Amino acid sequence: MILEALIGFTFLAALLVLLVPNEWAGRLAFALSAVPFVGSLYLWSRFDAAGNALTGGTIAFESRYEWVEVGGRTVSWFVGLDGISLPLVVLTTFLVPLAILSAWTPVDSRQSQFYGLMLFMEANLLGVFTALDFFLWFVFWEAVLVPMYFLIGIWGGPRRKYAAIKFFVYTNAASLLMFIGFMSLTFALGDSIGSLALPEITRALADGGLETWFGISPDRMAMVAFLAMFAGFAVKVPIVPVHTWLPDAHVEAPTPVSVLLAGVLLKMGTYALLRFNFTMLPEQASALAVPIAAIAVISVIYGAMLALAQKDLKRIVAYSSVSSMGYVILGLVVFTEYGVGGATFQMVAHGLISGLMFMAVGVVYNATHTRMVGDMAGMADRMPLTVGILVAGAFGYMGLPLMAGFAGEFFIFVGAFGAPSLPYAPVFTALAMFGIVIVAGYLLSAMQKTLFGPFRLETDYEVGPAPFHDVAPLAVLLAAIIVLGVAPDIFFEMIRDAAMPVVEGVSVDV
Amino acid sequence: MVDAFAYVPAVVLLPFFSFLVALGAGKYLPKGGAFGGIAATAGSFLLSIWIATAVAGGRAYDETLYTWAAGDQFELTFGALIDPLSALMLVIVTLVALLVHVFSLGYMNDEGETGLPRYYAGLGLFTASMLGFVVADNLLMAFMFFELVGLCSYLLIGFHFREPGPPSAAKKAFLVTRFGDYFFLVGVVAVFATFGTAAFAGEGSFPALAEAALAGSGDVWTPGGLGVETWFTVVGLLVLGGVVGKSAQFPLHTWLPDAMEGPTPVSALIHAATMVAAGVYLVARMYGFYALTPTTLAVIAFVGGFTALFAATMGVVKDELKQVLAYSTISQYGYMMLALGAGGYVAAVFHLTTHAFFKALLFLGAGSVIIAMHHNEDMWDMGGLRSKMPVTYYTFLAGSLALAGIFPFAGFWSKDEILYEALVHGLNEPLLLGGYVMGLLAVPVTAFYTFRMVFLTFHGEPRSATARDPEPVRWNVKGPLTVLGSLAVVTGFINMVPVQKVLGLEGIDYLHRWLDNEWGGIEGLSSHHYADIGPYSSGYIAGGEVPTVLVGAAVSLGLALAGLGLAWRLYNVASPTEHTAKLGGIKDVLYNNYYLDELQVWIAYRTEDIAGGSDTFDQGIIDGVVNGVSSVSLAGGSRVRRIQTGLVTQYATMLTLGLIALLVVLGLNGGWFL
Amino acid sequence: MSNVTAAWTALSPALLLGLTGLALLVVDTIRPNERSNTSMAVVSALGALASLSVTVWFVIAGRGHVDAGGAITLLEGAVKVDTLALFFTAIFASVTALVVVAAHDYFHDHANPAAFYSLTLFAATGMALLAVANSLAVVFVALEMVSLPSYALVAFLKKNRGSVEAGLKYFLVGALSSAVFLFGISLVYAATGSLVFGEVASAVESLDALAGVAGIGIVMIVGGVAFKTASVPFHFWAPEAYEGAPAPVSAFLSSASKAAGFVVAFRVFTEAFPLGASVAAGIDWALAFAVVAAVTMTLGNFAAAVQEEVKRMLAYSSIGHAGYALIGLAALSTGSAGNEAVMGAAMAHLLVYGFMNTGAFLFVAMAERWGIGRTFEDYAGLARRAPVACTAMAVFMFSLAGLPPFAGFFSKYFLFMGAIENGFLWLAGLGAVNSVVSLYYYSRVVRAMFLDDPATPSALDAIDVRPTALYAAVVFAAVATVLLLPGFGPVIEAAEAAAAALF
Amino acid sequence: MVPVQWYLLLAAGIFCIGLFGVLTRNDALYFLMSVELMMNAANINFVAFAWYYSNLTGQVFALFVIALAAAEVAIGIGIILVMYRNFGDIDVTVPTEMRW
Repeated sequence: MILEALIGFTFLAALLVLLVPNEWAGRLAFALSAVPFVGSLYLWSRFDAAGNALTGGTIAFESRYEWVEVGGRTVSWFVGLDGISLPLVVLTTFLVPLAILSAWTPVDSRQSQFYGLMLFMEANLLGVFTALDFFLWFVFWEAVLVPMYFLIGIWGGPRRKYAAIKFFVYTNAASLLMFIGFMSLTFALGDSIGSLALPEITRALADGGLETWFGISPDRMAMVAFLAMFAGFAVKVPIVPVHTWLPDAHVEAPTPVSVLLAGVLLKMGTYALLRFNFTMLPEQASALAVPIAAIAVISVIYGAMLALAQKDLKRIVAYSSVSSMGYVILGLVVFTEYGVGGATFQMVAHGLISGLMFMAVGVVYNATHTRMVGDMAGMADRMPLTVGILVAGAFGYMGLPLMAGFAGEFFIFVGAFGAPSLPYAPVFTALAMFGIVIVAGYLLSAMQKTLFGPFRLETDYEVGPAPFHDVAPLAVLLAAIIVLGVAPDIFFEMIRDAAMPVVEGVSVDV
Repeated sequence: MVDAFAYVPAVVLLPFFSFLVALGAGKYLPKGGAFGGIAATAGSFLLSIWIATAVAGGRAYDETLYTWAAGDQFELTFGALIDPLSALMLVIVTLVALLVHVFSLGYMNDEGETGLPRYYAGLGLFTASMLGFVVADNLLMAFMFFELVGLCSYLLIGFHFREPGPPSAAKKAFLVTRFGDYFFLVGVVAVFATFGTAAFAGEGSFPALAEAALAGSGDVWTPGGLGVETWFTVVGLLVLGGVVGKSAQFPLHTWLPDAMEGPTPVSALIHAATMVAAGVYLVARMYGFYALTPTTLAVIAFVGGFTALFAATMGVVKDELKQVLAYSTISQYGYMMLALGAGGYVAAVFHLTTHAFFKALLFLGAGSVIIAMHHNEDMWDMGGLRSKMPVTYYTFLAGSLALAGIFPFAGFWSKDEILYEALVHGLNEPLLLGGYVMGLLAVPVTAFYTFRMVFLTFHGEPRSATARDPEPVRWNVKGPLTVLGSLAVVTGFINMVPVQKVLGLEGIDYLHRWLDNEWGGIEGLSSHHYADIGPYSSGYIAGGEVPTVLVGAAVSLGLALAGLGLAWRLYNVASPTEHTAKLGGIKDVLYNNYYLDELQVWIAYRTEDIAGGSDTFDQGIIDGVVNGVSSVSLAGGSRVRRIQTGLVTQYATMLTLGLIALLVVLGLNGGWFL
Repeated sequence: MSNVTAAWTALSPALLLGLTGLALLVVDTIRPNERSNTSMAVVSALGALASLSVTVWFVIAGRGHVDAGGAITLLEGAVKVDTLALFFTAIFASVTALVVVAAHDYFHDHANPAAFYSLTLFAATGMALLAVANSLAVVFVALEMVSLPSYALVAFLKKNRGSVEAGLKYFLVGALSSAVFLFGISLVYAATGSLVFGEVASAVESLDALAGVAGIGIVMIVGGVAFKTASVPFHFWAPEAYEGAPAPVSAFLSSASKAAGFVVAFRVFTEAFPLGASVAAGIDWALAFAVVAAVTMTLGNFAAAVQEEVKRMLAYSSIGHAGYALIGLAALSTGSAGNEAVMGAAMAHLLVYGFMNTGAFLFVAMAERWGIGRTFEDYAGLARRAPVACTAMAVFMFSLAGLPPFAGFFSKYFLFMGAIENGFLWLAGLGAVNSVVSLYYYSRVVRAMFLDDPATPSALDAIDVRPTALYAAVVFAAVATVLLLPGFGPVIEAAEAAAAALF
Repeated sequence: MVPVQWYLLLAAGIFCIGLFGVLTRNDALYFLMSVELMMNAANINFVAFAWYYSNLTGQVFALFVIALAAAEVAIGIGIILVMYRNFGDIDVTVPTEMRW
């Protein structure tokens, strides 16, 4: 029930915020969004899952009600948490209040709609990370698009409409591809499943429930479905070459939306990859290990090179997200404890760090109304605190030890380097690791140009220290990043617990 | 009695707290939090002494203190490893850090710098990171603090961020070292993948496992069926990448001269005791691993020897005080690398120690001069400061003599031992011998540029108004100088191997015995163990050991004096001139540091070009395809809608045709017309 | 005797609609003044609702359900009341209710709206009859009974050139189509000697030389169905008719009339020409429907993507949705377990479509009532002035595009799911491509209303009235569209039961 | 005794004539008449095969069709009337305001 309460409350909060007058919306939304965070902390404290939810582990806060029966398959409201989803739930509920706080300054019109949509999106994100029935999950998965479309389209930058429609159509097309792939898979399972509950499907697949279906042999079916789903999720992640919607969306989106987009929405893709491709079809995944690892490495290096070429701070961070997601893919495909666990950890870590970066860039933008590297210099002179945190965040992005980013990346590297299941693992890993040099390159030079040196600003605005409610979320995020970096086990322990079954291939108990 | 080792974490944490204090409350504290830093480093210093005595008391310490990530594959942990080496290093680092803090009172506070809290916070974090690195008991922890050291150098080099220079220098320092650290990180990961652990000491430590694997007992993971030996060499070289970066060895040394943009005390800290020392210390720390792979050792030795000579030549033509010192640092660390490569573990640590003191001394002395000269560093504007600032002069002179390796100053002993080791081991190791030769050639050059610096700065006639009337410096400058000056004189006596060998006085090679666990230490981390597993055998010239010692010493001393003499002739005159014209074409090459910076800049630009190209590709091709799909489908749509002509008769026609088409399709499919 | 009356009561939904139609004529003769508009609307709405409630009650009571004694047949088996019929009657009734309520505001200044209400109700009666038809004769009669009032309704605004042109084109294409349809029936009769589905079916089992004749006839019947459902190649009337007709009429035709076409199709092709027998006789009508479905959805969506006028875009989109629903017939395969699923999904889609599409057209009706223009640009910034209505419209658009949390999501994805289950991956894939395109043009409307700024500050001053009834209808449709997502269970189950009864 | 296939051919022929008329004539009234022709072609089938199968269904249905055709014509004439009022012509190719 508690999960229903969490999601339901968030929906109601969204509704309520939609109805209040603009001037209250910001504060009210912040207050309301604190509740889910507290709730998720409570979940954390009561968390009692063991193993992976899909492979017969004990699911925390499980609750299930039949919803629709279609074609001999029951679709049910089926939610629950395991060590992989809980950290992401906490991440979501943690980022949203901060994002809302960071919206107080930039969002100056139609506030109640803005904050309402933010909360509506949060509710759906929670749904995505808690749902354990395919259709329920898919409902939330698609429902996230709607608020995002408005958030980018209404409050975005000059090319917001183009960015919004591009994001909207592109990701929806991907979802449809994934849907067809997954559905064919479930039907090829024939009578071995009676519902669309993910654990059941996973088990059926593990038990070799695939039958020849309209002349498609089981192996072929599994491979086709894997590819379709991989392609579908790849767009969401996004990984090269289906990443081009991301920079546009990021650049046009208002700061708080970018925060959630980079912080949580991208994680939907990697989360789905982990849940579907790598947990349900491990054989296909390891059969395709080399091409996938190649894609991952390309994403890392190519994304970093693109970031190096950018002049817009937000674009830089956007492309570096592509780069970081490449690490996650690499971690997933190697099927080792540190690889998969590190990838999941990296989702959280990158969520926090990229959130911090976008937020900090946003604070600078609020003051200068430009994000172009050439337009400003020596910002450190005028807004020392903000710049200080921005620098710290940048070093976190570069994988500075004792910050969350390093933990995630190191776990992935150390898990990937000696991975038995991936041929040429050391080569791939070493290549991917070179990303840490390029990221240092573009972040440092961007900082040097914009933050340091004598103060200069092309746009004529008075730049002073940022207001408290702008800096506070930055500080909180930074603190969280450092805590996670010093003590990664607070999440990594449960993640490992849930990741091990994936590594061992789907276990067939229960 | 309470266990000294219980306070090992405190050694690291005290400066860290001073960092927090200075960062949080610095602007409310007197002197911008300086006293906090001084107190913290003093505390760490005392604790280090205590710990050292405990080690001298025959004990050692190797504990895992904190589990960072408890995986089943590997456990990633933090721990403290206290053996003679780390104990010694602790003392050095804390002492230098303490003196630098004190000196900063004079250099920063009295000069009315702004942003002092940031400065002292940086110093504190810097010290803490370095200490954490020193006590690290495994490679991962070492890497982490290694990186934090890099961060601190970035922050401190870029301290004057409002000027254009420092930020770019800071960026360069971090980037170049990051490039080295990339290989280091790959090495760390490789070590984990290979051995499943990264511990330095003990039975389960990776050097021990490597030794076992080479001995044929116990198997380790190697990629793609690579031979164990080859793979270990690769791993060793990978880790070496970080060393080359941080210890500013060729070709990653370019960041160090630029790092002079930082405040002088910071330079002292970076060069003497922390960042640059870290690289060499790392090799010494895991020497048990390097000793197993001759190829790596040879590479280390050659790179070291080459760097020693190469950097020294560049130091010859520099005009700024700190620039000369910068290149001397590179050169001196080259010597240490040479020593390590030559199997002279003790010699390297010895030189690390002496160099820490005299290089700190020289930098602080330079700082004092810079105060006096109102932050003008050009030696051609100085001269005749000897009479104006005697304390600075004599301490600086002591440091210079040590640096030049003049008997009996500290530098002489350590450098002599390095060359000796390189010689005796190099006689049947061509690569090593090459390193030795270059090291030897570097001796006179070192002496020359050192004393060129001394004479230009302190001798002759004042060449500028400020030189005529320099600003006086206070106790907080003179104090540290005095301490270090005396150390620069005496440190050499802790390890008078030549004397021992010649006069046969047993037991005065205290450092040897110290590092040989004679008083206490950890099994497997002792110099003789390294000698045992090391690949080298000693050969002697002039028949026998003693002559070799004497010849070697005589040669190096003679060369040093020659260099000094040349400097004396050229520059110890009332109004010296540059004389660089004599160098002819080489001059420009040296002035421009062999154009290596240009090379790196060129590489950076090419990288940016590639990035730009890929951006065009991304926007044009990849995104073009995406947008192309949408425009194509829209075009298709506007074709389709044209069917709807609005003429109802045509509708009827198309309707009929459609129906007929349908009939034909089904008819053929169903075979009605047969 | 009582048995017979009981059987006759099963027709009461249809009868109620018809009686209401007659009652309206009476009311009109009693109060022939312009104020009669309200009373007309009220009466017709009440009649429609009454019929709806009776239908729903029957469904719940399991009248005609397989478990409850099976279908009820009358008139020598020419009429048959079962779950399928009731299910579709529910669609017709609810759409009719929505339309007549909305019409009250739309025709507020029309000289004599009485005719509109009675014609609508008679058309609805025809549809209800169509739903229970169990003989080709009844089918044709009922079909004409739907078509003839529709022609008149489309051309209802006699002084409006658009309306008249639309009516003319609709009529001409309709007349031609019904002639084709009729000839098809005659050929089937020629081949089988009967018009009652059951007997036709048994005759189809044993076609020999006449297979070709029957085949041509069946294809012509497909054509007639295609006309009613506005599918290629009989769709040409649709864009003009929907665009030119008064918006409530467009809503009525594009939702109810289309559904009527589908109910005929479902029944005729499953009961009169069972797939197995037809294919055995070399008449693979499923193939025909597959072709038609593919072409229809593609043409509809791609043409809709490039329209300038919202109403015409909706017209094309409704063609596209006809293509989706046709999957319910196209993706059938002999004896496959998935047949119920896919056809049921198609029915459920038609129900949901009934609400969301009607709502969308009624929103257009509201826009026409306000007198703001018809193009996307004219809708710019509309949300500022009419947030509620625009939110409802956004709901319709996203639901039509198949996005959650709206009912269109489930119906569409279950439809694709059914296609996949029967192995028609290519149809599902094509549907996916099309729904991506549709997402583009549907979101254009949302973009215009919410994202764009009005062309001129005064552009929206036309919005001076708040047509209550229209609002009520639109909002109700929106609420239904949202609530049908959590409440989708009963719908899909009823639909699958209805479909199951056919196989 | 005429074999029934001939009726089939006759009906098909008449149907095609009607279709031809529909496709070639722009005059609304011709259009209507052609449609009537097509419907009557169907009627021929019904009557003929009612006789062939010797059941009355076809004949009865033919009567229904005739009635419905009349109704259709009535509606059609009405629409053509308003068309004439609005467009001043009964050429079906005149109203082309709505297209694409």
